[in-house]
Amino acid sequence: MQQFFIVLCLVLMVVAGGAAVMLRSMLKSTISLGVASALLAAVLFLLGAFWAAIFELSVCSGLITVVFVSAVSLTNSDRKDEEHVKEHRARVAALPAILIFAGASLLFILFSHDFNIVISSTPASFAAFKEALWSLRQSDILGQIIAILAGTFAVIVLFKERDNI
Amino acid sequence: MITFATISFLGLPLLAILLLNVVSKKTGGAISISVGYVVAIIQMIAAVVCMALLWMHGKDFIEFSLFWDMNATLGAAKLSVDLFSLVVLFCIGMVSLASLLTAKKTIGEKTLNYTNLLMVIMLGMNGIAVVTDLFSLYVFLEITGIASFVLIALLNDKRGLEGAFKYLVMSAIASALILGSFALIFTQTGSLVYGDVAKALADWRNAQYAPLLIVGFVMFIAGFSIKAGIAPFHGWLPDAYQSAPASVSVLLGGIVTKMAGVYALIRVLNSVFVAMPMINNTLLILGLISIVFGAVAACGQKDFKRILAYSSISQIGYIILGVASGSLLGFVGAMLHFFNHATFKTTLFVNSAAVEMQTGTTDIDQLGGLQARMPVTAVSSILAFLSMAGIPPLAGFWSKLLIIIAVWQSVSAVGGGIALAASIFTAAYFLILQRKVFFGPLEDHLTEVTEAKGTISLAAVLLSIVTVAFGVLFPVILNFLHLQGIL
Amino acid sequence: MEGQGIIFVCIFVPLIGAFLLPIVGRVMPRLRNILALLFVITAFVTAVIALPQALSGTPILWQMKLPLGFTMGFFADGLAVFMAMTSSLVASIIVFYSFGYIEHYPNQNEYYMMVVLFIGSMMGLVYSTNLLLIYLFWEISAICCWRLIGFYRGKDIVLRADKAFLMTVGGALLMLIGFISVYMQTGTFNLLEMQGNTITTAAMVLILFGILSKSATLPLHTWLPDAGVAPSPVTSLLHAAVLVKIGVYVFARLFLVNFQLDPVWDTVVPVIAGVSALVSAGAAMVETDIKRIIAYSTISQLGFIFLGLSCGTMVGAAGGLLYILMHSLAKGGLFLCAGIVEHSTHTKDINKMGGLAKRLPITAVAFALCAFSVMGIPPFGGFFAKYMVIYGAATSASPWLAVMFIIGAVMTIIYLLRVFIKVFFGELTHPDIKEGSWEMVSSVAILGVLSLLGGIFINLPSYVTTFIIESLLNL
Amino acid sequence: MNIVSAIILTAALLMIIAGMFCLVRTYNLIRIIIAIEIAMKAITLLLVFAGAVNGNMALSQTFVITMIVIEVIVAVVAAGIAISLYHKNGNVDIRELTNLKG
Repeated sequence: MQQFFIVLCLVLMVVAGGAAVMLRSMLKSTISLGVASALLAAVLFLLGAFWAAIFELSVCSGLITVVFVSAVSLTNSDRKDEEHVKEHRARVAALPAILIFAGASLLFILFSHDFNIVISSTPASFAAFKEALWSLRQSDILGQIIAILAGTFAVIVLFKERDNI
Repeated sequence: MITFATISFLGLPLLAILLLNVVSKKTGGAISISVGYVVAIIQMIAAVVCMALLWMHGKDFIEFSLFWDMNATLGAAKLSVDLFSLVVLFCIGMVSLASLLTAKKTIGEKTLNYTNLLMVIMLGMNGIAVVTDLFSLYVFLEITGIASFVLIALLNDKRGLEGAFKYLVMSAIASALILGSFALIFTQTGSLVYGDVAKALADWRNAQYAPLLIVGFVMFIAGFSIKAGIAPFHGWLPDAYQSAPASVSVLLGGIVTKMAGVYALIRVLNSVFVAMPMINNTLLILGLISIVFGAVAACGQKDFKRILAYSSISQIGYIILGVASGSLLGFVGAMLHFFNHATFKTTLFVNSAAVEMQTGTTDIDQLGGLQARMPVTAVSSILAFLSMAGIPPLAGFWSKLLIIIAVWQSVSAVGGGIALAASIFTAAYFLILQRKVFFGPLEDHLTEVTEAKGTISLAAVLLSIVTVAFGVLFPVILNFLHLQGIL
Repeated sequence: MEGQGIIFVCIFVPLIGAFLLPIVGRVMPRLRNILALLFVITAFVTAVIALPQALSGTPILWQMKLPLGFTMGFFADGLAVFMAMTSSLVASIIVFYSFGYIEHYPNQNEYYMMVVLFIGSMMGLVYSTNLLLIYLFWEISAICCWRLIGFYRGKDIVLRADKAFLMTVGGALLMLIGFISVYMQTGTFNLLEMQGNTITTAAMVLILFGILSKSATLPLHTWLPDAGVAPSPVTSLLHAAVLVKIGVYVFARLFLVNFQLDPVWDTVVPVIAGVSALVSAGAAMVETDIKRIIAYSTISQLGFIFLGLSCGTMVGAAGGLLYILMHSLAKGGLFLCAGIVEHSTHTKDINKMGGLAKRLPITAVAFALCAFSVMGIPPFGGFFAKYMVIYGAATSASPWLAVMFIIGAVMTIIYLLRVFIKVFFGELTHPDIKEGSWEMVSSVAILGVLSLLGGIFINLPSYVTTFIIESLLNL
Repeated sequence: MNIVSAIILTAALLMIIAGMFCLVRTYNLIRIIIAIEIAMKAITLLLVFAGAVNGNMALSQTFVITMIVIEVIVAVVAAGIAISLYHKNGNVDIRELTNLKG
């Protein structure tokens, strides 16, 4: 039953991702991205990655969608995208080639001899997660701090002082 | 020693950021460049001191952890410094110093933002140099990347934003590929610490998930080729270099792309994918393509910085070639060339900054005969270019020679021959640039130009001295490496 | 071993002194000129001092061992000291001549620095015991050559300087590939350790490319006539004293002394030399630019040197070596005379000159003396050298080579006479000119007289060269 | 072969392809960022999948969390640059970005 839900969520996620690519309205495609992100969070939850799922749901499908929606409304680009897509047949023609290549490599992966992947994990306990995060991944935590600092300075440079020039 | 390393390489820039942003904005802006000097100089000194300590204790590397001790076994992301990372840390300090010296004259009112971001990018690069874990490597790669996008767009002008966006897109694709490959490797290994992965992959052909690993390797090479700007994946690099503010070009060209691409690649190849001929051979071919393509493309450019960008592609090819040869000699050659490239390419970007500041353009068709007006810039650019073209006794010759001997010995004579003969293209674009910018008759509208005085000239002179001294004293260095048992 | 200090003085006084000159020049131009001359003369004097020991059979040697077979070292045997003496002698006279020639132009600091550095690199090159050192000094000389040819800074001039640089550096890179291939075979860059090895044909061809590009032999000669845009002392330095001789010296050092060659090269190299001599002599006969004529004559005469060194007989080799000396003196004199003529008349076209002997008497006499030496008219020095070369070729395995060179010698006589008559005899075209400055005139006079004396007292130099060749080949 | 594993890998691959396809298809700067986000979703899935396969789910979750933080920052910076470009150019068309050529 759990497997069925995983598969269902994955299929829906791919559909939502495809919609984010194909929809002409930027707003709708942004929202599709958020939906895909939420469905991914469900998959993560079903696979046993609770904490990752919570982060994915709140940050990716929440925060990033907000960022995109505000970017779309700030740049007024909702309508303009439509014209561009049409003149773009040549690039679209690359799609079958990509798909064939991808399909071939996938078949290669899936049907090579004695290749067997079994999802074996049990959900990680909170204690194990805490141990992993705080005592094993110190450099990542430092990295997160620095990355947030970088993001702050980026916002200062790109938004706050833009009008001074 | 351990606390010393932690504090100087990771703590100090953080402290500088704190210091600059706690005081009032005005004071912060006023002292920021000086604080930057201090941080960069301390980093250089600390790198040298750490090298001395390593040799005194007779160790190859020293591991340390960050905030508190990590004794857990699987997946503990410790930090570590060895000779190569110390050389690289020294280069980071040196190029940051040069960038600061350039910025003092060119950055205008943006000093506080610039210094903040410089500290962040230094942290990112130092992180790349000291981590021992693939995922942490990715984290610091991204930090370096984010800081460099913002630095390119620092002046908020059209070109800067455009270059930053192009860089961002390519870099994000590269990061996705790199992280994807790490995920696939993680499937097999259960840990991403260098040592664990190396052990788990030692017999990877018979591993349970071998096909996934192959896909992972392909994604890995593609991702790092984009990050390093190796030939078929180089598209973003000239745009980013050309569009960045002068002092940021110094930083990008001198060290950032080499840290994010080349150093990380070398580190992973050396400590994780040990002895995998498949990867080495691919990189060898990519390296040769880069060498020839970058040099030929540089001959057709019209912009000072763009010529330098294409020449970076070519020189990065040599470093990759040295590593891909798979021998210790090649690795040492690559390490030395890394250092040399940091010096001479930084010199050249400092020179381009000087030319841009004094004449207002970097279009080589509008320049000419500047040697009469800007002797320091002209002479240092000649030295740097000759070093790059591998003309003895300058530094670049020796590292190139080691790389070529290594390739010749361990792979093929033809590869070494091609790599050496491609230097003629380096000489060709050197001549084009010299003829149009410095040599040749003085253009009429440039008669009022004066030398870029002060810190910019100082940076050029210091770096030229390093290039010449390294080249002339190379026999001593070689002897020293030999005594240490490295060669 | 005794006397290592001498070699170091000989190499490093000009090499390091060169970098002092621009600094001195900012304060006192006169002192700079004198210092430049002093540095070059130091090189000459030390070379002369080193000569007895070099000939005594225990050459001065200094070596430093490095890992990977990267030894560094200097070595003064007869061949090296002889080359150093020849170059520094002619170079001293050229530097002296420059005092008068160059004083009205900008960039003098760079000029003197590059000239002295150039000579220093020549000194370093001849004493090197190591392929890498040879390559190092080879490239330094290419850089100096590039700056010096582009001395006047015109767009076209700089372009030609670039051409010369690209050709010599390209050749040098091929040569370096050859060197590395030798290194792969022997495991060392040290010449003394690899003595007597047979090298592969590929390495031989690559190294030969480098040599031919440097000493401007067909088919890599095209940069040399173009280099005539440089100031006359520079062209003289390039053609007569230093640059082209570098290629010849390395040829002698590597293929005469150090490596065993396949016998087929004993024919191939002379044939290349012969073709080069004839084609460029032909070109010299139709040119009208005085400096280009003399430049083509250089290419042609280099053919003789190569023939002598490669024909495989002792007499020929000694003659080749002797001709290096005689040609340096005479060709240096010719270029400096051409410089005086150009300086006075402001043209290089021989059709627009005539009768200058009346206004430039000393120059005319010096030109005649040098030209006779190059033509090979007895009793000038060139005659004996050419005679030995052709005699050596005639007694070698392929005597028909001698015929080719006799034709070349006749052509030399024709085109040099043509120049001499057109420029110095006939109707006077420039009535209001006068002799160059005393430095310039005395320099050419010295070179002319030396060319004559070299022939009259031929015993001494021919004894020295024969002795050098004998001791080298019997090693 | 566990069918769920196969489907997860397929889904990840499809998402990457969707992202790449979106990159070459569009001229809109914002949509380019969306394309990158879609590809990053696939990478997240792969990381958790790896944790589920090798049983080291705790470690894989820490990876995902760090990665999400960085992803957000990259998205914000990218959106910031795109908005600044909009202010300079008046639109978000990538064909307007032609200042750098050579």
